[in-house]
Amino acid sequence: AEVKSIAILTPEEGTDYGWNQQGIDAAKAAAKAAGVEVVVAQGLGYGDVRPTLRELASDGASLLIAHASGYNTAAPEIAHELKVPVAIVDTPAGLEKGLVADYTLSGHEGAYLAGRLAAKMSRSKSVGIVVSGEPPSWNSQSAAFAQGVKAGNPDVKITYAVIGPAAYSDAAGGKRVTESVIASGADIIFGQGNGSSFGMLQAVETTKAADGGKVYFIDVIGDKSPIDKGFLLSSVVWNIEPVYAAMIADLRADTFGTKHYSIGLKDDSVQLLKTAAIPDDVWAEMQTVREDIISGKIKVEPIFDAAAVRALMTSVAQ
Amino acid sequence: MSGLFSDVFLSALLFGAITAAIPLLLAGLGEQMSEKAGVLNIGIEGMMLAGAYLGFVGAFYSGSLWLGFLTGIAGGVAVALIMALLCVRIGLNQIVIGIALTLGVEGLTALLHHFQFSRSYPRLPAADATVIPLLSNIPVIGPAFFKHHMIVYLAVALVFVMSYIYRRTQLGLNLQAAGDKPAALDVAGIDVMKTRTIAVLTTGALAGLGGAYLANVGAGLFIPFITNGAGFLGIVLAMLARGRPVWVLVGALVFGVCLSLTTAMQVAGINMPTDIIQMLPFLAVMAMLVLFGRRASLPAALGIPYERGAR
Amino acid sequence: MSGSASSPVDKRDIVTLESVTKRFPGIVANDDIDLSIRPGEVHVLLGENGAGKSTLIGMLSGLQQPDEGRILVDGKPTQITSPRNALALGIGTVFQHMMLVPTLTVAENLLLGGPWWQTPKTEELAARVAEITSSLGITLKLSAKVSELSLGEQQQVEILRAMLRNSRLLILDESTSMLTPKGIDELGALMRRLVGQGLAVVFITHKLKEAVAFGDRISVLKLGKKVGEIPPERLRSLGEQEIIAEIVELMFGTQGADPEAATHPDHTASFAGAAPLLQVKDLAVAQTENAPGLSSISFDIRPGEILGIAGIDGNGQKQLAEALAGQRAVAGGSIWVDRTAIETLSVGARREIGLRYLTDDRLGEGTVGTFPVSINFFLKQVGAAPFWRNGVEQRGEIDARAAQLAREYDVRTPSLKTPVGRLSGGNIQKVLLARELAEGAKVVIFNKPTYGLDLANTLASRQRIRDTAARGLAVLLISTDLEELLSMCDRIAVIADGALVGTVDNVDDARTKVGRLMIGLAA
Amino acid sequence: MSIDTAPTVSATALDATSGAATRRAILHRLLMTLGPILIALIIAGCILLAVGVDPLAYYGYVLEKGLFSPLGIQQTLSRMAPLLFLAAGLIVAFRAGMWNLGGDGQFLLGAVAAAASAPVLIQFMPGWLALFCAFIIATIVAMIWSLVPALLRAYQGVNEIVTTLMMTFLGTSLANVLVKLVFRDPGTTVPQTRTLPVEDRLPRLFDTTITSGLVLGLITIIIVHLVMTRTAFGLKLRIVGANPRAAVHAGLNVSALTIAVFAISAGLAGLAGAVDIIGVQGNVRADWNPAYGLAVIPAVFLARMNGFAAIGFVFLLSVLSIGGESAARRLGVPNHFTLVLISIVLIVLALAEYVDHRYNQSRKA
Ligand SMILES: Nc1ncnc2c1ncn2[C@@H]1O[C@H](COP(=O)(O)OP(=O)(O)OP(=O)(O)O)[C@@H](O)[C@H]1O
Ligand SMILES: Nc1ncnc2c1ncn2[C@@H]1O[C@H](COP(=O)(O)OP(=O)(O)OP(=O)(O)O)[C@@H](O)[C@H]1O
Ligand SMILES: [Mg+2]
Ligand SMILES: [Mg+2]
Repeated sequence: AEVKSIAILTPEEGTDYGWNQQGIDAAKAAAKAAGVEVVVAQGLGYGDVRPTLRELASDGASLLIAHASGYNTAAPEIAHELKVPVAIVDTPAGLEKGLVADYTLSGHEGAYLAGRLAAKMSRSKSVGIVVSGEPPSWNSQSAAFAQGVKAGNPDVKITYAVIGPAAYSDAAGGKRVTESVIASGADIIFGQGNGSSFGMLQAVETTKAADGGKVYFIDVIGDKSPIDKGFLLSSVVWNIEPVYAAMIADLRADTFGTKHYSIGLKDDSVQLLKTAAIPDDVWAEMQTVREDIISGKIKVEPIFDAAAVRALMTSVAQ
Repeated sequence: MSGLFSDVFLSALLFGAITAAIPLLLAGLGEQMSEKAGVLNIGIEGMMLAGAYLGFVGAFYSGSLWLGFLTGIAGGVAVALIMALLCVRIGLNQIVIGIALTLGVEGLTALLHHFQFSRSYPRLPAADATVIPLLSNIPVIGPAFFKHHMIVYLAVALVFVMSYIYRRTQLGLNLQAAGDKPAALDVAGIDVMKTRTIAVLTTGALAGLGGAYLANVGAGLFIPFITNGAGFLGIVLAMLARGRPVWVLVGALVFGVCLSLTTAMQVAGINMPTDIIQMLPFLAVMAMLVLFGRRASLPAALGIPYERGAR
Repeated sequence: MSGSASSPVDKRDIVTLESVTKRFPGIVANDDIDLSIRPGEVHVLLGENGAGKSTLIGMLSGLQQPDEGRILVDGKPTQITSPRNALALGIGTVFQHMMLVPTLTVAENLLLGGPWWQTPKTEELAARVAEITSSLGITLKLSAKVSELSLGEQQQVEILRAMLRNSRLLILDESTSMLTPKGIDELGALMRRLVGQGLAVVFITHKLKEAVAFGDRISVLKLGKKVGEIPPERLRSLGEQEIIAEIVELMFGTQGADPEAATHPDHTASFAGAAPLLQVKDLAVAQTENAPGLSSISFDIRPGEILGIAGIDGNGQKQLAEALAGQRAVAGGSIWVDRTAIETLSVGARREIGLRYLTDDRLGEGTVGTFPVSINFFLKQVGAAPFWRNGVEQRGEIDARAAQLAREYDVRTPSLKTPVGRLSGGNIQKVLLARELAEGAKVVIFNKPTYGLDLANTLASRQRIRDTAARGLAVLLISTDLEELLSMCDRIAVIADGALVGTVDNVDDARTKVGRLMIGLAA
Repeated sequence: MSIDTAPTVSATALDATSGAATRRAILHRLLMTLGPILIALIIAGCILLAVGVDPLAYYGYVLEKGLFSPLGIQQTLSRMAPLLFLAAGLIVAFRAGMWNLGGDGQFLLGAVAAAASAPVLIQFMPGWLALFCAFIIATIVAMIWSLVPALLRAYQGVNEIVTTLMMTFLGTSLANVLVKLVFRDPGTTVPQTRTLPVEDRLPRLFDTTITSGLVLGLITIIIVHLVMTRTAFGLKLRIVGANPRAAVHAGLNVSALTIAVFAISAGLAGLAGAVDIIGVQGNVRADWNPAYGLAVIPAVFLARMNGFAAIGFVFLLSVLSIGGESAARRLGVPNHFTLVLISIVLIVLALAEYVDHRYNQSRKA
């Protein structure tokens, strides 16, 4: 089919150095590469996006990318209603030829790698995971990170903390909880959270580790180096452009909705961010681990369920 | 459980509880003053948010936390000024205006943040602490309670200042009269509008300061919707406290401690769904309401605009 | 009609009103009024309910601004823009409706108005209060919460407050309405002393005898207009009865002797032998934070009988009425209406049985001030046919019946849709009377039924109460006005400290006996 | 506490409806609503200019995408359905003088109850019956949730502003817990309830995308309006609201009425949630909270608790939120601007009402 324009819908503004920004940037890049137009509808919140979906469809979009798990009930419905292809996340079972494609993204491989990195780099042999909520995509990264840490060094203690009620924009809560986790001994924080992740970052920047040294932060999805003050150890960066590019290609080839799209280490759509804080030898070691994952020598199974993640944390903590 | 927790960690938890309690304390004290004078200040969430935004802007550009607190106060007062004008002077419905102001400030600060900071996400350095000699050396307690920014001690002192005002000054009498029987205050020769305006502006100042503390010290940065309902909690605390500033402090601390407790339970590895653990602070407040809330003696004229000579 | 033709400005005036007009939605409350207020004079304002007396003093005390005309203070045109301004000009007012903060103590109420930064000067106040109260002959507990005081005591606090302000002009709006006869005499003497010291006093009352006894000059308002003035010279030259006749002429256009001096007719005879309609035995009510309790109250009322309850305000009258009506929990004892025990029934159920209670708190609980007059007539019948059918309001029925009641009870209101709270006190009272007496009543409790009513309305209301009894109902009449009780009741019981201290048959020497009981002596 | 600003207006609003004058009154109302909205748009337009956006283009899109395009108007009307139920619930509470500020919690729990029950019930019974039962269940759940504030207010005199606010915080968390732990759809990784298939949801109106929840909402709010203004029960509630002491004096059972008010108000909020789920959403996702309550409260006040006027204001809110989102996207303004716009409209409308009231008073005098 002909593809004239694609549209992407995100719950928050595309300026978060994270999920929304990565999605929008990728859509723009993919569209540019394919020579199609792109419409960005951002900051839509987590409410009902049907009005926006319908409007974008009626404006002639050839593909609607519903870039939030909260949209994956609405988008397929609109696809049926208006016969317009949509792409949704976290719904592997939702494929429908020509109408619905799924891209379940999980950075668990990258997070595992980040865990190995943290185990290696932690001076105090104690790391923390701070999250502002427990959506599946974060859960899989939290779990994989913990597994990576334990695989790297079983003696490293892991502290897992969820911030608090209504925490997505709770920057103060992010900071408070991160400070507590640092006080419990952690000197590397693996943080996942929208607005609140900036609070985590601030905590890392302003709190000293037990040994008086720096605490490092490992981020996810986006690349916060432009705003880093020297505390960013790494990030599990997602590049979604190949996914969107493949979707456009599939649309053109009339194979849309017949396959799953994913990201992973092998095509660098999931990448561990290299910063100056990572010594070269450690980095080299990480590259070997990366190869092992790609080759299947190391298997990282994603765990999406919050209860399973907590169970894992308790068991690895012992 | 204590075996799990080091002194440092316990201190950090308590420290965090205080940090979380201070904005609630300031908002609660502010709301209490409005309510005493008969104004139900639902706009306090907006005042806090304005304080958070302007407070951060002030601190960020000047590099001085104190200046940030001042601009935060100014932000809260600016919103309070609109509230005073519309609800006290003209007598518009306090709930409509309160909610409208909150929505407006939410939108406006998010908008300003978008144009100003959404690429750079500036963050402030750590707030410098005023260490209280001797006391700060007590294990666990010392670092938790006596190593805060000066403004924290001032906020706690404010509790006693407020108590003094309410109990021992003419202003205290005026405020109470303005809330319980404004007409009586009026015929005693005191301007009800002025008294209520002062109360609302004070609320704005305190809420603004609370917001600035939340942004500058609590988070060290500003992001949209950062207050997250803290203002509404302030309203709850003020009503729970029934006109007594000390109870606002108690309520704020209980809330802060509950928040830290949720962190503690998670760190202790208690495998309970986080969502359930996180209901704890609200359950605590609800329990306080059930136990102590009876006949909460709210001012008789609360929410009713005053109009001289009206029948 | 009066001296309004010549300009009333006089060098001796403290305050002069020139052609003052004040309008409210739907009504001209004051219409082109001239008035002069002089030092050394008690200027009495008389007029029916709603004549515009309170409105007039509202303008003097800064609560309201005239729409037309001007006010001169010391001969200079002055705008009295606020109560604070009025106080500064030396105008002190005791308002008709309570103007105290119930949650503050007496002392705090008296201190209200000082500079905001100061600590309240309680000792200073105590000294000054002691000075004034001793000359006034009243005692007040400064540390008591105002909400714990009776209405009468509250009125005393307000008078005291006006005195503390060192006013040159003291305005008393119906300040005697809650006082005992002795209190009234004392207040009268006080007014005389004050004008003796050169103050001016404006005194509003509905009791002509008080007007004649204490006034130097009397102005009469009617429907917002000033219809006459009796200057001091003329007042001095006439006897009491002549003056009263003249006032009645001015107010009502009819001539008559002292209209209040009616004696009670005995209509119990026609119901002789009938069983009591209301029986109260050993009724007790627990004391609460701000109300006295009741102990072992017993009495009977037969059909056609009016039993009066006399006593100084705040001795448990209200508690008694509320306990009977079901609004207050009973701690012990029993109540029968027509041989049905009712002490466990709800307010509504007691009403069903035929018990009616006319409250003394018209605005606080008697009416819903913001609701139309028409609805207020039926507040206690919500849901009843024919005004509601199957729960649906029958507007036609309601309006028709409301119009009828308004006519019958002479309720003066711009319209039946006017919020009842906007009516003058007297007219609100008429709404209540109409409501309680309408239909199905067996026993009626009247709590201060004529408080605040003008003469014509007082007389009409009393007649209605007598008629009520004559229809064979039992009437309990609670009043602080001894004259009223003497002119209406068959028997009078005296209440003191929550107990009935004696019951007197209303025959020749009843006045002395009741008086003795009230001041704690044996009858 | 008895805040009696509410009944003040209700009593006068009651008066305003009489025969021939009604048409002129409605025209006047309309003018007094559109005028202020225009002023508000001008003020908000200045903000737009300040951030470099053409206000005319912005408003053009708001009108086109929220009102005048077939698609826009359908979206707007659909959005109204839950808001109407919420408004109806608030009318009952506010007229009875009770500040039920817990609408959002009640809404969410009603939504969860409906989302949990409808997909299950539909397997055992005819579709219409299943939906009906789901509505009932949602209503009852929300009613139960309001029991704590209701009992505390009725028997302990605890102010309901505090309790309902608290219960809303708690209710939001509880809804999450229920979605994640109890009613979670095992078939998805994302925590959400089972989805009610589109064809089993409330039917759409004719050939449009408008949910028939709109019709239910309109009927409900009109019934509520009539009950509150024309029946004995409504009058009793209004008496309690305007003067609780008078209610006691008149022999009304204030405690029972208080509980009834909370039950009805919360029940309607729960229904709002159910209508949104069963009509449009199909399921409840974890952390979902549209927080409609906060915007509906001022709308109900501006409508002076009059059901018909509330319909108008809810319509206005819907136009602004649907059209505002579209306009913001097209012109590159963050969507947050819609909040600013709604806020200004609310404030100017409140001011206009005051000016109007003043004008009427001085004219009558
Ligand atoms: N603020 C007001 N708003 C509307 N109407 C008012 C207001 N104040 C007074 N009125 C009306 O003005 C008229 C005069 O009332 P006012 O209170 O002066 O009477 P009054 O002579 O003091 O009566 P009473 O003896 O019953 O106290 C009444 O009809 C009253 O309803
Ligand atoms: N600077 C202030 N700070 C706090 N409260 C004040 C201040 N000024 C006045 N108030 C309060 O404002 C209200 C109105 O005061 P008031 O009418 O006495 O004002 P004013 O005319 O300025 O009086 P003053 O003669 O004391 O200057 C009172 O409650 C008073 O306590
Ligand atoms: Mg009067
Ligand atoms: Mg009177």
